[in-house]
Amino acid sequence: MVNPYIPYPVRIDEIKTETEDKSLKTFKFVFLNPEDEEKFAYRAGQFAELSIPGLGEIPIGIASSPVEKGFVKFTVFKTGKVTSYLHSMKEGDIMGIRGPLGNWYPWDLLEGKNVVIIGGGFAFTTLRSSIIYMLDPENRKKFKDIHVIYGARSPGMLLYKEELEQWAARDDLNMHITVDGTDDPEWKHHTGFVPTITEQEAPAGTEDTYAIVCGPPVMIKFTQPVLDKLGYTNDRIIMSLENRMKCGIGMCGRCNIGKEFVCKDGPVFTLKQLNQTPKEY
Amino acid sequence: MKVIKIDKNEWASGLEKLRSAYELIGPVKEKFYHAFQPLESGQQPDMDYINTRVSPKYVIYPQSELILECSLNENDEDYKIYKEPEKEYTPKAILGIRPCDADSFSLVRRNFDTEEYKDPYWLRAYEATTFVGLACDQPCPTCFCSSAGSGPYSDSNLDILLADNGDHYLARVLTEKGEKLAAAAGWSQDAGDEADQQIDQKKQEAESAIQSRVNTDKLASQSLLDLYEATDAIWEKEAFSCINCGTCTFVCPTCWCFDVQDEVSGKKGYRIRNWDSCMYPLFTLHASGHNPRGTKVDRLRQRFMHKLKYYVDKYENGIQCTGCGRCVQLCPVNIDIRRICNMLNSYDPESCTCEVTAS
Amino acid sequence: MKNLLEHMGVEPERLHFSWISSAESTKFVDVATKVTESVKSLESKEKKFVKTKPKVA
Amino acid sequence: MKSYTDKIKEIAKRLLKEDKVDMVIGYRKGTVPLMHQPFFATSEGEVDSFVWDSNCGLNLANYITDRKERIGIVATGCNSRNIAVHVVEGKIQRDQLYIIGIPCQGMVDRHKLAAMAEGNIASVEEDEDKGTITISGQGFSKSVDKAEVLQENCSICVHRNPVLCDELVADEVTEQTREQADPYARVREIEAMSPDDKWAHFDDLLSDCIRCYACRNACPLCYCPQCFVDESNPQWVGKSVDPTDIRTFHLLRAYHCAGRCTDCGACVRSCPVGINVRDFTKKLEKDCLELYGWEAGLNTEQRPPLDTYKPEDPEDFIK
Repeated sequence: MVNPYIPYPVRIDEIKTETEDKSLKTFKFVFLNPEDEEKFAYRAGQFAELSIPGLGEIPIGIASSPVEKGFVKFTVFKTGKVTSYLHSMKEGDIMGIRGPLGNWYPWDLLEGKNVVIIGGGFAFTTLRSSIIYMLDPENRKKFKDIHVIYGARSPGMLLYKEELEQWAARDDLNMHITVDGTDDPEWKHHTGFVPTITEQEAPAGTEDTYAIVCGPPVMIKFTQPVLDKLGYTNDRIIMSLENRMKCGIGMCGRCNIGKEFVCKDGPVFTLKQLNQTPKEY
Repeated sequence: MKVIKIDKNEWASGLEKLRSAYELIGPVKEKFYHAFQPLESGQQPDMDYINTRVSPKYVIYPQSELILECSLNENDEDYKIYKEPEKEYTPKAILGIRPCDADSFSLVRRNFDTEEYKDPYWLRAYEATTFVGLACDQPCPTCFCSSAGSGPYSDSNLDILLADNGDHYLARVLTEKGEKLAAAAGWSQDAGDEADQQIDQKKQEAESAIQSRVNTDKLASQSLLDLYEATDAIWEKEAFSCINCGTCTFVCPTCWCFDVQDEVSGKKGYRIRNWDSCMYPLFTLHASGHNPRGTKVDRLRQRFMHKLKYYVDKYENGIQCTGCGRCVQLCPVNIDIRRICNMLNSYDPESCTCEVTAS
Repeated sequence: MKNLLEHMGVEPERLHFSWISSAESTKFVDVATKVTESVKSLESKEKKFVKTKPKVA
Repeated sequence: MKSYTDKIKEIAKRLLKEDKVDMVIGYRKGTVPLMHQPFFATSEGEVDSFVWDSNCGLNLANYITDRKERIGIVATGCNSRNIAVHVVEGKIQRDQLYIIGIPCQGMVDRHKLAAMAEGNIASVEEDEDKGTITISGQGFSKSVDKAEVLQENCSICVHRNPVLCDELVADEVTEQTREQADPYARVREIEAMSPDDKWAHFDDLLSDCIRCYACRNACPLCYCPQCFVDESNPQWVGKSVDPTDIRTFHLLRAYHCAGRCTDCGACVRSCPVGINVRDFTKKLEKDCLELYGWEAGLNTEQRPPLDTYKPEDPEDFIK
C-alpha cells in the first residue's frame, strides 16, 4: 500500500525573490532520490503539498512545467506560519514535497483550440507552468492562437519578469501585460485592470476558444461579465480554485464545495461546474 | 454461514482464551457512562450496556494518531526526512459493538479507501479488527437505525452477530474472520435448526420496538442547490441555537474529518492527525483571513448537507448516518438530525417550505 | 495566578515572579539558581506541565 | 412551571406586538428529555413554542453577543449576571435589551439523572407541588426529590433572582444565604489534598476529555473571535489529545474567565462526557470573592478585578 502522506525529500536548490515587496519567492527544488522525480510526474495546473518537518504543510500550485526536467518550482506568497518559515529557509535546506495533487487544465480538450490565459497577482504560478508547456516546441503546434493577459498592482509586483519579456517578444504568443498603475515613464505595456484589458485584447468567445482564468476574487468577479459579453460560454471558462487544505487527497474533509473536493476533484473547474455547486470558496 | 450457541459462562471463558491472540476491546462502565475500552486481563465486557457516549470509531481511527516522524538531528543521515513510524497492527476484537456502530465503518471506508488513494493507517487497523456485534433488543428513544440504512440486527459489517437469548447467545458467524475468532475461543456448539428463525423473530421484535425514524426517500432527487439555498426555510432557524462545539462530530461514528499538525519534541519531528470538526471556524479559514464558511449557519449547513445530501449524491448509497442517535442525545443545544433530515426530505422549492416534525 | 496552579497540584515553589532588568545579569543568575533549587527541593518528583513526546496513538 | 411559561409567552407577545423588540430569545421544548432548545421568536405565532421548566440550563447570554437587534431575553439570576458582564464588556448595549426575569428554582442535572436511570430515559415529568422529578423509560420509572438532582451550581446558588431585569414573570424566590449554601465546600475538599493528589485529581477529571470545546462554546464569556487554542502563529498549545495540552486548555480557559464567571454551569451541562469543569472555575470564583470581595455581573458599571489595577492589590509580586 502506497502511503499518500509521505512527502518526497527534496533540497532547496535555488531561491529567487520575485517581487519588490519580497512577499513572493520562487523555490526550485531538487529531489534527493532521483527516482522520485519520475514518481512526481505532473501536468500543468496541478499542485503539491510543501512539507516542512516539524512545522506543517501548505498546498501550492506547481509553477514549473512538465517539460522542464531535473527540478520542480513553486512560487510562494508569505502569509501564514509555514510560508513565513519557508521564506526564512536557505538554499541547501532539506524539506519535502508531496504530490502531485489534484486535476489539471484540460489539455486534451484544449488541443486544436485558441487558448486565452487571464491571470492576476500571484495566482499566475500554474499559468506559467501552462504557458511553458504550450510553448514547448513539441506542444506549440497542438494549439491555435494563444493569448496571455497578466496583471499585477505595479511593475515590481509582476512575477517571472524576464520570462514575461521573452514571451512578449515572441510572435507565436499574444502577450498583454498590465499593471494597475505605475509612475515609471519607461513602462511599455498596458496600464489598467485585468477586466478592462481583457475587454480590449481578448479574442471573441467562439466555439474554438477557451479562457483559463486565475486570480484574486475581485478580478474574477469583474472579468466574468466581460467574458460573457465576448461570447464565452460557461463551459469554456476554466478556473482554478483554492481552499484551506490538509490532506490534499480528498480525505480530511475541509475543502469541499458541495460534493466536490477542491483538492481531488479540482482545483480546476469550469464555470459551468461551479455554477452547480455552493459558492464556498 | 452457521449459527452457534454460546452459553454465557462459555462466553466468559472463551474471551480469556482469545487474549493470547487478540487485544480485546469492549464496553465498560466509567464514572457516569459506558465507553469502549481495552479489557484488562480478567475484565469482562459489560454486555448490558446502554450505548456509549463516544463511538468505537476511535479503535480504528484514534482521535490523535502519529502518522509520520523524522529526525531533527543534523548529524543523522535521514535528518528532516519524514517516515512512517513503526506500528504493529496486532489483531483486535471489538466485543459487543452495536450493529449501527459497525455499519458506520462501511460508510467511512468509502472515504479512506478510494480508487486513487488509500489511507494505510485506517485500512490496516480496520483489517486487523474482528467485529463481534451484539444485536440491539432495547433501542433508545433516539435510535432511528432502521430508517437510516442500518438496523438493530444489521450484520453487513460484522464478523459475528450475537443475539442475547437469556442464558446464552445465538451467534451468527458471518465471515472467515469470525470463524477464526470463534474457533480460537472454542465456541462451536451447534445452535440447532431453529436458531436462524429464532434470530429472525427477535430481529422483527427489535425493529418494531424502534419508535423513531427519518424520511430519506426524496433526498436523492432534491436539487442540491435548492436545499443549500433554503436559508430562510431551514438553515437560519435551525442554526440559531448552535454553539459551534464539536460534540456532534466527535461522538458521531461516521464523521471522519481530520486535521494534520506537526509537533516537535527534542530532536524529533512528529506529524499527527487529529479529529477535526466542520463546526469550527478554523476548519476552513484561509491564511488570508477569508473564510468560505465563516458563519455558524454555513457550518451547520455543511454538516447536515454533507451527511444528508453530498454523501447521498456522491456515493449513491444512502445517507452518511447509521441512526445511532448520539448527536441527538448529546448536542448541548438539542439540534436534532432527525428533524433536519425530514425537513430536507420534504422541502418544496416552489413554496420554500418543508414539513416540520417533532420527531 | 499561583492559586489555581496550586489548586491543581502545581506547588507554589514551581512558579516564581520577579522583575529583572536586562542589565541585572547577576540578579537573573540568582533568581534562576533559587528557582532551580526550590524545585529540586520539592518532595514530589512528578513532572508537571512538562510535555515530551505527544501522547498519541 | 406552567405559570412561568404562560407569563413568558404573554410578555413576549406583548413586546413583539408593541414593537418594543425585534426578537425574543427563550427556549422551546426539546426533542429529547432534559434538553430544551435555545430559540428565538420574531412573531407572535412563534412565541407559542416557548417553554420554561427545570431543563433550561444553557446560558442564553451566549446568544446576544454583538447582536444589533432589540432583543427580549428570558433570564434567570446567573443569566442576568452574564448579561451584565456582556454590558460591562461592551458586547451588547443595555438599552437594546428587554430582560424578562425568571426567579429561578434551579435546573436538574442531566448527567446525574442519566446515571440514576436503569436504561434510557424516555420521559421526564416534574411535579411542582411535591417538588419531585420522575424519569421513566423501558421497564423503569423512578421519582426523586428535585433538590437531590439539581445541578450542583444550582443547589449552591445565592443569586437565583435576576440582578438585572425589566419585568419579572413571578414573585422573587427566597435566596439562600452563603452560610446555608456553603458554595465552596468542594473547593475546600480539593484544597485539603496534597499537591500530588491534586494533580492526580485533575488528571482523572480530564481523562475523558475529547476536546470538543463544548464547555468553551457554551460559555457566554468565551466570545473571543479566535481562542488561544486555535492560534497557530504563535501556537500556544498542541492540538492533539495529549494530557498536557488538554490540561493547558482547561487551565487557561479558566483564567480567562476569572472574575467574570457566574457559575451558571453551562460548561458542565454541555459536556458530552460529564466532566465537572467547575472544579477549575469555582476556585477562581472563590479567590475573587476572598481577595477582592468580588462577584461577577452584579452591576453593569464595574469592570472585573483582573482587568483593573489598584495599588492595594493583594498579590505582592506586581507592586
